Amino acid sequence: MQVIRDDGSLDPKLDPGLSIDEVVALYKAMVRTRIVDDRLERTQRQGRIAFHVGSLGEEAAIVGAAAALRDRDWIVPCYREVGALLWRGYPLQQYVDHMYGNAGDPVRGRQMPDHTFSRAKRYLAVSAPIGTQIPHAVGLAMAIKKRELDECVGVFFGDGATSSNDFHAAMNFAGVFQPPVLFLCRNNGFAISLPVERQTATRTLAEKAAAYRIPAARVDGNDALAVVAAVREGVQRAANGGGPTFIELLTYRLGGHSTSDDPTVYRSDEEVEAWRNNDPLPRLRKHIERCKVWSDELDADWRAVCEREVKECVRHAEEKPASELSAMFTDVYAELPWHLREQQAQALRGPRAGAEEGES
Amino acid sequence: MQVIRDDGSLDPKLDPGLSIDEVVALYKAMVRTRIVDDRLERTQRQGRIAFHVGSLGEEAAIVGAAAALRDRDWIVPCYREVGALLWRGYPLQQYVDHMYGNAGDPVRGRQMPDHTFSRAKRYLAVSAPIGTQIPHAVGLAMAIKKRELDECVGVFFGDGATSSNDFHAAMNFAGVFQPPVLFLCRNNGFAISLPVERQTATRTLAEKAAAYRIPAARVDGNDALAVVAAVREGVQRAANGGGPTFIELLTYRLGGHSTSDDPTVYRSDEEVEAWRNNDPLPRLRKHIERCKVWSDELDADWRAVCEREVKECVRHAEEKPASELSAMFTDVYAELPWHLREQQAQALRGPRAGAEEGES
Amino acid sequence: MTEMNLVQAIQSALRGALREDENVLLMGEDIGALGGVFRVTQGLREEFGPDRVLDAPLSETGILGTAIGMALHGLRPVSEIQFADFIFPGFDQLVSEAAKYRYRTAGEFHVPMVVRTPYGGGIRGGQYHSQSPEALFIHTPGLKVVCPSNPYDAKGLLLDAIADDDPVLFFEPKRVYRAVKMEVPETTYRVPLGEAKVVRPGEKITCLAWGAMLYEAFAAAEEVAEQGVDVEVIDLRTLWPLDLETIVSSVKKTGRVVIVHEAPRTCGFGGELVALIVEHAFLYLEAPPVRVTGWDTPFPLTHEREYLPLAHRIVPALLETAGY
Amino acid sequence: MTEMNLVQAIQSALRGALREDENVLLMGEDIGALGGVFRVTQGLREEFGPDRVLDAPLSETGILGTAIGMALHGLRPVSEIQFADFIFPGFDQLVSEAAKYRYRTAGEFHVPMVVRTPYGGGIRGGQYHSQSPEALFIHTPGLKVVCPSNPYDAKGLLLDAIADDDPVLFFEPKRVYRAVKMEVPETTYRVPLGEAKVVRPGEKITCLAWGAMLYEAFAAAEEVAEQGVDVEVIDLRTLWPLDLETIVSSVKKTGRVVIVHEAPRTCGFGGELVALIVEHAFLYLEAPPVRVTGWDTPFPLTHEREYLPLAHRIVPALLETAGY
Ligand SMILES: Cc1ncc(C[n+]2csc(CCOP(=O)(O)OP(=O)(O)O)c2C)c(N)n1
Ligand SMILES: Cc1ncc(C[n+]2csc(CCOP(=O)(O)OP(=O)(O)O)c2C)c(N)n1
Ligand SMILES: [Mg+2]
Ligand SMILES: [Mg+2]
Repeated sequence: MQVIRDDGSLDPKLDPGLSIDEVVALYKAMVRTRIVDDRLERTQRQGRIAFHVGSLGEEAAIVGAAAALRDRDWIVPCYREVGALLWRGYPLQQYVDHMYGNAGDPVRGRQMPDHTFSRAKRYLAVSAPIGTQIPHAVGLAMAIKKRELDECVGVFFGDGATSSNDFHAAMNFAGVFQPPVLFLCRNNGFAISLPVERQTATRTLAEKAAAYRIPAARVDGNDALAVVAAVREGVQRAANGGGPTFIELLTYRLGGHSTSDDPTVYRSDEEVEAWRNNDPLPRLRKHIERCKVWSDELDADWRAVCEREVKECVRHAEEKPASELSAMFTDVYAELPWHLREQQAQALRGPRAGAEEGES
Repeated sequence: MQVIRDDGSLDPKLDPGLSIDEVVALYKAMVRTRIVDDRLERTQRQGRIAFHVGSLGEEAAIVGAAAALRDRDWIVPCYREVGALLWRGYPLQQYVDHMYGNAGDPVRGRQMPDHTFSRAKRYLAVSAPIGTQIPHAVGLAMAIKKRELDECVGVFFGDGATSSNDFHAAMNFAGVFQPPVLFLCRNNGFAISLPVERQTATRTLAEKAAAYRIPAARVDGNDALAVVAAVREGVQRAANGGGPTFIELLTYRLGGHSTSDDPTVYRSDEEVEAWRNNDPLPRLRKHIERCKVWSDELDADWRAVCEREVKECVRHAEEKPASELSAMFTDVYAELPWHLREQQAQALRGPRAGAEEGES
Repeated sequence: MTEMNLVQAIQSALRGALREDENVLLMGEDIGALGGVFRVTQGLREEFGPDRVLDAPLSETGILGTAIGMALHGLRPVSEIQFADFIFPGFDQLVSEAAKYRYRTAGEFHVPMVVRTPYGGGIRGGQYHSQSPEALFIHTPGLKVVCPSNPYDAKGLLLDAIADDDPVLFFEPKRVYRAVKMEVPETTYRVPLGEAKVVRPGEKITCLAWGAMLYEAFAAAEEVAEQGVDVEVIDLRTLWPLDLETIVSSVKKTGRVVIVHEAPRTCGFGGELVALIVEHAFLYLEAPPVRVTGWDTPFPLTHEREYLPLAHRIVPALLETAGY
Repeated sequence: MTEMNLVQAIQSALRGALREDENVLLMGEDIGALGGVFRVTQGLREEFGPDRVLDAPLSETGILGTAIGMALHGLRPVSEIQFADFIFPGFDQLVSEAAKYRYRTAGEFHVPMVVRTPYGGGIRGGQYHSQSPEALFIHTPGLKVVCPSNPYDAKGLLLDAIADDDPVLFFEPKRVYRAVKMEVPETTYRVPLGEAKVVRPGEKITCLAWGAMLYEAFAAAEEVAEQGVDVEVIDLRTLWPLDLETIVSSVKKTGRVVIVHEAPRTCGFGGELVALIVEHAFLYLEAPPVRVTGWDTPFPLTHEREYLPLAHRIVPALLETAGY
């Protein structure tokens, strides 16, 4: 499924009918996500943050899906979807603070970079184990159904995650219990180094949904408006009591798996180049330029705004002290039990407590 | 798919072409399995064995599949397939000894009844956790492929097992690595009390195979010859390097889930009655009677032979002493490590060692 | 007050919780029409409907994973795992997700769920219907682990676990399910997590046990009492977080310890208890703490009574410890 | 002899096993073209082909479950789990199947497989790239658990593990992967499982450690030596079955014990070691055995160095124990 044609015009039969302001907002959010990504990757290369896992090339799939969900809907992320969280207005400073694990980090330095969450934004917590979030999304949606609320859940995961235990369990439960959940499968071609062709024998991932009797769509995940259209249809189905929807978002991971990865070892430059020509940003830009609401100048201005913003955030983040040592012991349980109180006291009177962090 | 027609004649297009002697042998094995089952169930009701999980109504699916596999092929059982093991000539006495956990029990009283295995018969070990055997079968088949042997693997599991982690992993690996394995899914309508309609949303289980690009068949599992035909086709495919096959054997569990179960709580007598009229034994019998190689008299004789045989085995089993206490500690590892030597010694000099087993 | 066995007391707790809190919901294999393989949930589907008593497909990953999702939305799911032996396919959801959700969101999200599961030997269940995996969960920060021994405690502890805002593993001694009866109130009273109970005061040895083995410890204590050895038996009730105070003050009094559990000895909870006692009461110890446990083998069938640390194995340990 | 780091030594063991035994085969996520995320298998797919170095789909259940099947047919699969934290989705296959297959077939079938996995902290991996779950496997009868600390031992132990007829969990200290180099023979020599090694003889305290923490224990021992405290450091190497003899004879000499491990304290292997020592050398103990371990929290990120039982935390424990 594809909505934006090569010349930037839209296929009228599939056009989700966003206002042009909405489309521009979507484009701007995608650009902002890319710029934040770029900056964090450079910051990592300079050794100022430890790690980053980005969404280069997948912005349409991520921000487009977020744009199609309603504010009251829940997002259950994998780990590349901070663009969806920023779309919902999550403060960029807070995200960058998290990347630094500093005193402003909402998770108090307990997690690797890019492990975001926000109750206010109805955005569940990133978790490293692949696939585990998918049953959470189904359970969330089962709760919504039980409570008869007009909400739904969109859960992101990758092509690799379709091999997980959790994918199978979650899809099957969704088929059986029919809760309002959208399975948003970012097929970006790889699970680290494993190409999707060796991840599974099927030709598409969408066809897996039939094994659970869940309706499925396969869309051009680099076409932001196609993503919006498909996800809106899923939201509609969920809202009408039609249960789950599976959407394969066909895209490509232009960057490495994470800053720890070297993708040149397992894929060719030509392949990457071909996909670079299918970059979701220029594709959407072509459309708004054709509509005469966007221009080189506006583009440059917006990029500059985003650059400044993220640089500022990085600067602030670097000024903040590290997260507190005592925070290591809280939130294991609602209340601190005796053994953690003891251990906390022990750690705090340790010889290095309060000292600067060395390199590990 | 169905081969035996209502009048006992065969559909010539689907007939697997067994010799009439082979068909009679198949029928006799199915009857023998049923008689062994009946006897063990009664024995359990008398409190002389602790537990039994039978195959009442599923004999065609089990023995038929075993008959279609070659001697050099491996069988990976779930727990209802002792009929397949007996088909291969496993000594009935040994099975009954196992049911008693006596000194003749091949697993030395370490397992619940019906946890059989036999290296000689290329029959892997029954395990209680649902689904875990399915990846074993795929690994076994991967080893066969790597070693370029002309063997294949048939793995049994139930409808409930299709929801397991292991099913998903095993099917996906089979799709990717294309080893010679047959997935023999006994759809007997229930996972204990859960009807298959609430186990999964799909209308058939066979359609799940498409999610892994594995060819599938759905056959009347109460038609022994249909089972033979479908499994033979799968063996053929495997032997020709065509990789895995999924076969849904549509049948019905006429008895309880096990001797611990009370099926009247969750299903109607009418439903059971309807399936009783579809019993695989009379269906196959009709065919051999039509062929004039079987009669009431032959049937009664064979049943009497089987009854005598199993009674004898039970009698012998009851005469044997319990398995040895010292066997509790061996086979944890290839060799007995110091801690188990210590523990074994401790147990053996315990006050109750050697005493008669009380009721637990 | 009604006389109840363990199954009835647990059912009474579930019924009370379902009645009083719309957010409570049950899910598990065969818990609906069948009422669970041990009949703990019998009648609940009829009373509360299939939306609150859910028959789950055969997937522990699904049961536990979706329960986490429900809890994140504010429900209080109580999952049943048919046998503790079958918790392992869903292990990842418990140790990687339920246990860490609060920590990794600095308290913004939490997972108020209970996982009920019958554990232990005594019903001739062999390798896969007899195991006692509590140590694996005690080793996992973020989980609470409860194991009642009697109907009264079971009901009160289960109600407290359901009200608790953290994930709780609730191990039910299947050997005791129908073996013990006592008076249990109809009300939804609570027994707070984290409190052990001295069930038999004594001066000479402290004997720690829980669940089904509590009765064996007690029986052994009674037996050695006739030989003049006065044993204090403590029912831990909540395994983690542990009521260390009750244990340590008992050990400071007796100086001798015997610990009983069904799980294999090595790396079982008994080892941790020994270590804690040594750390907190070393100078009071007059004999080495002794463990009477399941052996380090898979759980066997025929010799189940020789595998389990029943009274006949506890008695000599008590006598030796007393005479050390 | 060549100078190798831990990654190279493990690779050398794998290469040797692949060359010498046609039945050996590797499987894991990203171990092919990428050579594994830590590059341990780099070049092996090129040398031995994709039929002997298999890139697995993203399923630990599949990786471990099919490895069991291969082993049942007589192959000797060596599986890689990308991080020990990700072993849990496949946990059931290890504890329910690999561990029990020999026992439940009275030896008719067995499962000669090795599961290699990087464990522990030190690379800023946070909650899910830092855990040390060894205790869970030590608690499971039927599994062997190995954890080398240096390149020489790693190669020899891995070769012995591959030749072993039982399933072996092989935990690789990722913190040490490139940090330590030493001379390692090119031959396929073996270091037998089940033997601990005294890496620093001493008279005053016995300090037990393994894997990455061995270096911390050693550094702490050196530091307190300057204050006249003579510590015997023992590298356990094989965690289970344990070389208890070496430990007990050391403790009988020193009377004092400090145990170091990264995993959370509660129900960690340290507790078991304390219990075993108390059981076997109670009358020799002059001070309570002390555990210096990871805290009972999920593994944190920023304060990793305060979480880990590094030398700065071991030193005071040694001094206190010496002065007890
Ligand atoms: C259970 C588990 N196994 C292995 C890993 C290591 N790992 C991290 S990301 C990844 C690949 C994920 O691929 P995919 O699902 O396609 O998501 P993508 O990174 O492409 O967005 C792997 C194998 C993990 N995090 N969890
Ligand atoms: C992992 C796991 N969960 C639960 C159980 C309990 N249990 C035993 S048999 C069974 C139903 C199996 O149904 P199915 O796969 O259809 O096989 P059938 O008994 O019908 O042949 C269940 C839930 C189990 N053995 N293993
Ligand atoms: Mg991917
Ligand atoms: Mg079934």
